Amino acid sequence: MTLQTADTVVTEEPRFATRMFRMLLADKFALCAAIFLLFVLIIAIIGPTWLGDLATKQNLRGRNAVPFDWERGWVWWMGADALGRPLLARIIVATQNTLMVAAGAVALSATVGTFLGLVAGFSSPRVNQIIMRLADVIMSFPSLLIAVIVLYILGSSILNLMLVLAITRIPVYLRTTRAEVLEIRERMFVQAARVMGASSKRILFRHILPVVLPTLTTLATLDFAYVMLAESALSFLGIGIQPPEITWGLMISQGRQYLTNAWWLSFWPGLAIILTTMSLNLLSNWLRIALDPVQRWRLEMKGRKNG
Amino acid sequence: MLKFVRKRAVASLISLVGLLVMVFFLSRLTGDPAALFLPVEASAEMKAQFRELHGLNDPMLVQFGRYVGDVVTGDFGESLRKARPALDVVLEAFTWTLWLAVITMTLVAGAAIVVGSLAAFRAGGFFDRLSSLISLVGASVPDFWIAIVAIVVFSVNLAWLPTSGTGSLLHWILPISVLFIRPFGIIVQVVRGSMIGALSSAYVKTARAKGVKSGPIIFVHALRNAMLPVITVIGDQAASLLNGAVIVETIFGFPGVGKLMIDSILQRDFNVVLAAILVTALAIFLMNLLIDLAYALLDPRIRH
Amino acid sequence: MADHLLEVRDLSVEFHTAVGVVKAVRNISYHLDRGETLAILGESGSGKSVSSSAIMNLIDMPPGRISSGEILLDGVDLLPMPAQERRKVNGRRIAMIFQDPLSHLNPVYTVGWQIREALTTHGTDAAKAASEALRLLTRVGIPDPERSLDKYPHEFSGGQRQRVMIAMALALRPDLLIADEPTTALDVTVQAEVLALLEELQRETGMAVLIITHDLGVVAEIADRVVVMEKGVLVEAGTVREVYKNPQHPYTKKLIAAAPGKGEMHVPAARAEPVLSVRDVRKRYGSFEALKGLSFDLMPGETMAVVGESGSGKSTLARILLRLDEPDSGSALWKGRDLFTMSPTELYKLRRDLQMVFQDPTQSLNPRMTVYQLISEAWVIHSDILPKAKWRERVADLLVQVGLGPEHMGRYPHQFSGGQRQRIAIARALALEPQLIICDEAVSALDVSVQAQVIALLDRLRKEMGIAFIFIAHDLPVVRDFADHVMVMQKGNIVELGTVREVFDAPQQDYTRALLAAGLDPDPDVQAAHRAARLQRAS
Amino acid sequence: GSGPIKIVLAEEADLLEPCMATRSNIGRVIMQNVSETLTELDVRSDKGVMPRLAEKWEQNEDSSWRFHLRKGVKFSDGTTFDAKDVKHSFDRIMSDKNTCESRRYFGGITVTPTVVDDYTIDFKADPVQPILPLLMSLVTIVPEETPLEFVREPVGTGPYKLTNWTPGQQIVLTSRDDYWGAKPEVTEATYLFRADPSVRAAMVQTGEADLSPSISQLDATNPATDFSYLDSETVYLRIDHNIEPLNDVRVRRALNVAIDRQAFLGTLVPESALLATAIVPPPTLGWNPDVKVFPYDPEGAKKLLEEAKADGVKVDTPITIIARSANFPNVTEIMEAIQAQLEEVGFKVELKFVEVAEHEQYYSKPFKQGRGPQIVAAMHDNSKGDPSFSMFFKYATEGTQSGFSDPKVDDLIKRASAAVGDERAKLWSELIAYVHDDVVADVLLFHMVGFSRVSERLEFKPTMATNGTLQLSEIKIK
Ligand SMILES: Nc1ncnc2c1ncn2[C@@H]1O[C@H](COP(=O)(O)OP(=O)(O)OP(=O)(O)O)[C@@H](O)[C@H]1O
Ligand SMILES: Nc1ncnc2c1ncn2[C@@H]1O[C@H](COP(=O)(O)OP(=O)(O)OP(=O)(O)O)[C@@H](O)[C@H]1O
Ligand SMILES: [Mg+2]
Ligand SMILES: [Mg+2]
Repeated sequence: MTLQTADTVVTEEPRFATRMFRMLLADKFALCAAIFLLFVLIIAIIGPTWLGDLATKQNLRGRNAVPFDWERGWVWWMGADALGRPLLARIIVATQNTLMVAAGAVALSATVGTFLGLVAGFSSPRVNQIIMRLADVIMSFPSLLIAVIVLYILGSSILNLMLVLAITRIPVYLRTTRAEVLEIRERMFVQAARVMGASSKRILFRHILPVVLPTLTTLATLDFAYVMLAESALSFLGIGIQPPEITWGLMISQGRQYLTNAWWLSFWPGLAIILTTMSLNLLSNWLRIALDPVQRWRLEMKGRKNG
Repeated sequence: MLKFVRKRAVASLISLVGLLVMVFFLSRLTGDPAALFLPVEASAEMKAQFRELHGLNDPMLVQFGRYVGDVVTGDFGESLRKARPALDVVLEAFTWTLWLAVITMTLVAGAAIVVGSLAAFRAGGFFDRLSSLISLVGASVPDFWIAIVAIVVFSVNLAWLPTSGTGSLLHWILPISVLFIRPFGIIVQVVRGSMIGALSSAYVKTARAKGVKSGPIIFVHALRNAMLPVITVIGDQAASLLNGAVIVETIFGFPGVGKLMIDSILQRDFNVVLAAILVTALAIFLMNLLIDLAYALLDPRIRH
Repeated sequence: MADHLLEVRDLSVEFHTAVGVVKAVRNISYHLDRGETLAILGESGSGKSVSSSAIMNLIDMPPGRISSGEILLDGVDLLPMPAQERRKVNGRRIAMIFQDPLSHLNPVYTVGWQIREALTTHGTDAAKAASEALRLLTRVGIPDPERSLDKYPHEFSGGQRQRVMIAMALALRPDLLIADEPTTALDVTVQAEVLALLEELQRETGMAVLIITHDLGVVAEIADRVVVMEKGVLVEAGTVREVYKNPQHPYTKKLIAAAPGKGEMHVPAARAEPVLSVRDVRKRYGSFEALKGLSFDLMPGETMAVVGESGSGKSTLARILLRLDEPDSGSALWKGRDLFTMSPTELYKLRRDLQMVFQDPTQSLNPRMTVYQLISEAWVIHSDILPKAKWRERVADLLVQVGLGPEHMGRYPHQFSGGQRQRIAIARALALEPQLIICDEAVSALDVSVQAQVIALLDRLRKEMGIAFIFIAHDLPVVRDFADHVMVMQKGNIVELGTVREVFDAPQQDYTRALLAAGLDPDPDVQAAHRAARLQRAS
Repeated sequence: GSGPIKIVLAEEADLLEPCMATRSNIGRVIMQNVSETLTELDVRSDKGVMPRLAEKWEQNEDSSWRFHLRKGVKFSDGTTFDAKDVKHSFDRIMSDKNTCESRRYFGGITVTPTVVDDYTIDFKADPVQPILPLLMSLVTIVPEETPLEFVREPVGTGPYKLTNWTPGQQIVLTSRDDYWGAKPEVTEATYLFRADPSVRAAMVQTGEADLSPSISQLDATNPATDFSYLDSETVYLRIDHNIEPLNDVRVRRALNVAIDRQAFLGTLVPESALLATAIVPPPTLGWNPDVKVFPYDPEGAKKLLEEAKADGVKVDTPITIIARSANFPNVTEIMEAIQAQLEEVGFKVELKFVEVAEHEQYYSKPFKQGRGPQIVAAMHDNSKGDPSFSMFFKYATEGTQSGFSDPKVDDLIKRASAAVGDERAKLWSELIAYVHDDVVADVLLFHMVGFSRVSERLEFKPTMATNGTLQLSEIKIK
């Protein structure tokens, strides 16, 4: 029995970052998504200073110019809007505001909602009852009414808009988290942690949260789209972001009336939203697998095969 | 169980009252309905008289007291715009919304659960990729696109369906289809995610060892375990439908509560706003109660 | 060779992990005939579960991969068979009892439903399935079977769940039963009943049994032949008697030598001030009384073994002492202070001193944490125990002590065998250097050699550090070797409480006597004699 | 031919109260269809005020007006129409038990109706009202029995009666057999409501409706069915003269010449819209053809600004333009373009879009204290044929939307309102020129046009009045 020495072919475990990177390489869709998002992020940072002037330069004669006119400069490839401003440039400039509102609102609502959900699921019935009824209240408060009230009283600004959208999205995270906590806290490993003397905080954040997180990330990525579109609806009603500020949502709402005549006005910003959502979602699906030790082989195997 | 429901009812009542109080005061901070009801040329006396007539001149607390008094006797006041009981206006609209929401959510839940589960079963496979693509596009497309394009295609060009309105059963097809898309996209993704975890559990192995077919393994064994986040999200989506599907109502001329609420808010028709919130909140509270009961029903471990 | 019911040829299974390929099973071959019982003995983690899962086509592929071999059932290779046909084989022709019943039962369906499903899947009509399910539950000795049908897995004790699994596997009277540690959580009397049931079925239907166990007694009781595995390799095969009497391979020799129950029994020191003093603890679940007023004392450095009927409330007692469940009444004084009235902050300090190894290791390890994280978590929580720089070293140390290696540090729980997980759980409990460890069947999934090693470790800790143990076990020989006092429980009551010697040598109660009598002996000859006597008594 | 038709409107009538018929969403359904008035303004040709329920009228010695009523007219509830009904209708509008909108046309005037006999009624106005017959075209007549509170089932003398009203869905008017006048071709009209303009257009296209008085310019692509018409709405920028630098006339003039109005036509504003020189559209009495649109002159604007600056006017102060979202088609784009044009010549301009309630607060008095220089973009509707419905509110010192105070303007308005005939027209013309050229009160932009889609089976041409009145009897069926 010469084989008795080692039962595994052990290679040194690579560092976390390297491993994640390798797993990212293994999933081509996620890789494209990550690259796209990185690209969007860069655009968001440099967009306004780079193309700010071009995006606001009006030219009524060139209004609603058709897309795919390769003769003109690249900013015109997507056509022009009702004031003859190049759509591509506008999309690029709008990225910053859009991401700020969407990421801000999603991050805020997800954080607050998740936190409250964890607390509600894990604490006394009284606290639970209070938090949950609060969630009911928010949930049945039509978001538009919140918007009108907050923006009327506090004035319309990117920050307030973000706040409004964040408030309305809290209940989903809250309720999802709580429902999951109710089940997960009954699991044995949570009890094992309690036996070790882990504080509630530790149990919630170290043991329960990682199990809930994938679902929440999925929700959050989809909420990104929701928030961008909701913002568009608010703009349309005159209580969201208003020109000359631009966001993708506002561009969509401005292009709305041209849908049957000049489809590109709302199509491109819509596509930007779709692509961003899709990339985020692909990435979150990848993350769900990459962070789950039981599922991780899917990525690790592929990496090996490909490499 | 009964005790649970009773406790819940009391707590809900308290929060409902809180909600109404909040809306009552907050909405009154958003401006004067007289200016909106009357044309801009109306004289100051006319506006004053309008306010007098509708009791808007009294201090806020007096107005509130009066409102509470009326509500206790079941009177939710008159609509400023429509000169008829606010509750009637709301209930009329809410019936439509309720139907729309119930039918849509039933279809959505059914379809999304099936599609999401199948996608999770062969995660990374062709069906998974395809359904993910469709659901994600669905979840992030502006709904008025779909609505207008659907009208152009199915009503104007193909002449299969009426453009809008409420007469026959055919009238429901387009609005429901448009409403279907976004929740479908979202729920598919949630189902998929949750199911991937459930399908890799040990009890699924047991089922396979028993020789159970893939169908029941997915839809009986794994699904029920994966349902907690799914019904939560279904609830969330249903709530936003119950609060009114503004775009669809506006475009398809569906007399639902969503447009009513927006119009009333923009017109500061407070009584209608309050009644509408009361009715939709009740529906949403009730739905959340059902969802919480469903949690316990689905998972015996969280029954207390 | 088509006349064998099952033939495994040259089977190899490997797993892909982040740190490389784990070759779990390497080129093993064995066969099994109708009506025969083959026991797979072997080190924990040697590939027993994996190889039998391969027969059922239950290995996750990928990350698992069957890299060579074939599995013939009645001469037909199961491996290339399309899924459609596999399903007809699974459950009907081959059934399996899993090692880890809690995670293998669907938490959201009643056990009755799950048993019925096994039947209806293969064409039994609903009414028949219902009556059959009731019959099966009765057969495996679940108390109050009618009501139990409507209970959920979490409402059962560990042993009861295992019996549910057994009932489910036997439902369709398969040709081949794969039983992976079917009796780890069963007290000896129930174990005897279950084994008898298997035998009876074997007689009736000619069922072949592939039993995976580390309990030499069980092997001696029912197996015809044995194969021994070590580190994924099949190292020895033969009839039970041959292997026991004349082991060839050094590992087998070590295994047989390690069989417990032969050492000196402890003589507990004179009783002094107890660390833990339990008085009249009661607990009910609905109308069911799980604990009916228990009282006992525990001295520092002392081991109190809790044995008794499956479902008698042993785990419940453990959970209550740790405040994982609230008792209905009673008190438990820990160093003079009542555990049951402590506030969360007081409890937190106390947690350090009181540790537990859970009955169900899979579920008690967070699936998202590596072994290193699992063990070092103790020091994260109680930061004064060990400086961070030393964690790695200490984890490695603990792993070696429980018979694992430092190379396992980066792996996740699902990548281990049942016994290995149990050892991780033990290592975790030890990390805190507590004063009392409650072990709920802590060594039941370990093969005897590792078991001996772990027991020795615990014993050393007891002596050196004065750790007291509440040792819940059904394996009497282990209890005999390790315990100072023995507490025998039945139906929520303590029926007997005394020193090991008192209980083992002069049992007072009928139940205790029955328990002792039902114990199995690793020696096939001795066991054969027991058996003959028993049969005689019965007839 | 004759038969039923369907009309799709943008906005539902939330109330079918006759005394609210001057509100366009209500008036479009019931005005002259269900509820009639004593007089009627002719908008198709140039005949001015025409008889309807009054056969003729004259001014008495004491300058009160006497109306001779039509005989043999019946309300849809069967009661007979007489002078008491007229008096009641008028009293009802003036009552403080309700908030009838038509009352606003009588602001600052005391009118006393006196029944002379069953078919004769006198109206005495203080101050004297030369246009009282025109004002009577705004007073809908209800039966004497009508309560003072708002009613939901209008009863009138018109050719149609309300037969079905399902709120949110439809309103059905059916023609009356006992109508006093000629029987209209449309026997039944079903009103539907769709907020989305492209849906309205599609509905006429698919035959789900026969007429949509307002569709989007972009959808108006089929010359056979789609018509544009001057819809009496005037878009303008109201300037708040009270705050520097807008208190300087050079700055206001610079604003006016900095905007290239012509460039909007055919782009953001329909080709057929008119450039405005007055707050009222051309057919209105006294509309002044001599007033010329400000030329587009960015250089001139710059020069004006420099001059002002040289005199110490703080022309650099940022000016806020407040507009209402969705107020009229392309409002955001138009405002953005205006902003760009103004900035081109050196103004600092901020844009602020608000919803309707907030807009109202900026538009009407009292203005907020401590505000900066503000310009409110607004749209004003006057299809009544006389500027008095506009001038006082927009330009008089006391006017609720007036951004300035000028004694000459006040005087002209007062005199014009009291004058009759050519004198009246002359005075209005003078006022219009003065406000435009000398005061430079505001930035007048466009008289807007609307687009309607009319099924080919109908014969109907919308007019300026279509916004507020859609007379079914004018619709012919081919
Ligand atoms: N998914 C996996 N990934 C990596 N290694 C695995 C995986 N599953 C099992 N193994 C390894 O395969 C080996 C065999 O495991 P198996 O479960 O068959 O052991 P066993 O003989 O049943 O032991 P025990 O008696 O403790 O249950 C173990 O060393 C285990 O670590
Ligand atoms: N949550 C629960 N709800 C209802 N009954 C329960 C619950 N938990 C345990 N029981 C019942 O309490 C009894 C004692 O269970 P416990 O787990 O303490 O048994 P045990 O002595 O540990 O048995 P084993 O040796 O089989 O693990 C069992 O009959 C079980 O059915
Ligand atoms: Mg095993
Ligand atoms: Mg137990």
